[in-house]
Amino acid sequence: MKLVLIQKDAIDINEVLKTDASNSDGSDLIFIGKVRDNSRGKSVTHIDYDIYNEMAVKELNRIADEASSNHELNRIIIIHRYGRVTLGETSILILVSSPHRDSSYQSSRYIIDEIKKRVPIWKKEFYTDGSEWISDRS
Amino acid sequence: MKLVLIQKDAIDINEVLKTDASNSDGSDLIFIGKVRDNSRGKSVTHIDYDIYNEMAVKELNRIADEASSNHELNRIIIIHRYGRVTLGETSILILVSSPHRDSSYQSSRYIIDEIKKRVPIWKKEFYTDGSEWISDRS
Amino acid sequence: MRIKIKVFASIRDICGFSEKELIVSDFIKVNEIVDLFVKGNEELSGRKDTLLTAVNEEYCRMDKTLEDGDTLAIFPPVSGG
Amino acid sequence: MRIKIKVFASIRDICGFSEKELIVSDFIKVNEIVDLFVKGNEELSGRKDTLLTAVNEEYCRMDKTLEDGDTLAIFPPVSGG
Repeated sequence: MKLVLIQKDAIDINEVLKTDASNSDGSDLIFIGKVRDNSRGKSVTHIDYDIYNEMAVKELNRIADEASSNHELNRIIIIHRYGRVTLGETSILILVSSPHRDSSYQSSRYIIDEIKKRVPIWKKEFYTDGSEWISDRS
Repeated sequence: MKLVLIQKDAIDINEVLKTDASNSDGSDLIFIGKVRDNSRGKSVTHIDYDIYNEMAVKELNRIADEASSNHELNRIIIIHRYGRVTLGETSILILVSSPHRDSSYQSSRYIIDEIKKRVPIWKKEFYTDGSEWISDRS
Repeated sequence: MRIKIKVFASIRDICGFSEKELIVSDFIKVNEIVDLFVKGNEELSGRKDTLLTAVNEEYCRMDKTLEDGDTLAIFPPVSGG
Repeated sequence: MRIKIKVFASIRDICGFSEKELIVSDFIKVNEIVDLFVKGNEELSGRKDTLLTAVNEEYCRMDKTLEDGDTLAIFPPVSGG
């Protein structure tokens, strides 16, 4: 079971955990990325996410398929927010369910690493004194 | 922040996520172990966990301290159930929060691996036809 | 032929639009379009080597030849998660 | 001297108790107590090498010498998680 969502609304983890949960799952591993109050010495107030929606959905599905083909996974759920995300809120959630925790850890790590490399999403951090597109930094 | 709990009641993940959450966390990684409906070809109905409570609490705290000393972690929460845990229910939850996902993945993995090696907890699986202490199997 | 251009994040801020249609000559390559934009926007000149491109929602090389009806996206390094 | 014994999981089922006090001679070692239990319970005989022990809630070697008031726990390999 694979679910990829790009949504404006806050993410409800209880809903996510229930979505197609199966008694054969064995274990869930959930990665939650949250907006942090500081970034390289600046005080963050919120983040605006820009997203190339159609392409992001394609890439996220491809990454999920790659993870599935390399690991025994019962569930993969990837949810990324767009628009404004405030302090402490979840910007991304990745859930993988597997009978084997090796598979869970490796695939979860693979998914977040690949998302950060190739999914067309950009964050603009807002500080107490200004704002900055993070992609320009590197 | 470190919290180790051994409890009979079901685990409420929303409560866990809120416990001492900080806006500097960056990311949460949550491992959830669940009772699976099958185990080596047998149909599982539920699991009874036996626990050496005082020693388990000591070992869990020690494992959490080891993880903290090797990784930059803002939060560690470890909750293990005892007594009867039914199909699909969470038997163990491990949450680590860190500004760095490397730390989250490595420390979460370390914690679950060490728990399975050294914390004095034993599961008795109940099947449609009988039961078995799992520790005797190896 | 006719193609659609999409730009995102800081590139959109610089260009002042998010999407536009262009009439271009046949067999034009991605890098020729990118050059056009870089020449037209001083702020982009130092960043040309960091720009990423996708045609019809798939990452592409700069020497890819465009076809009629293609959507070309030009954007900076991604920073999701 | 007086020590407390605790047993868990399958070992408890076999022994028929979970905790008991014993009066033992001074300087007795952990393995001597374990031997006592194994001799008294045929079902334990094949499993002696798999048994784990802890004194006062800390894992210990089989040759550890017990002291008055110690709590010795004897249990099978753990299987939590």
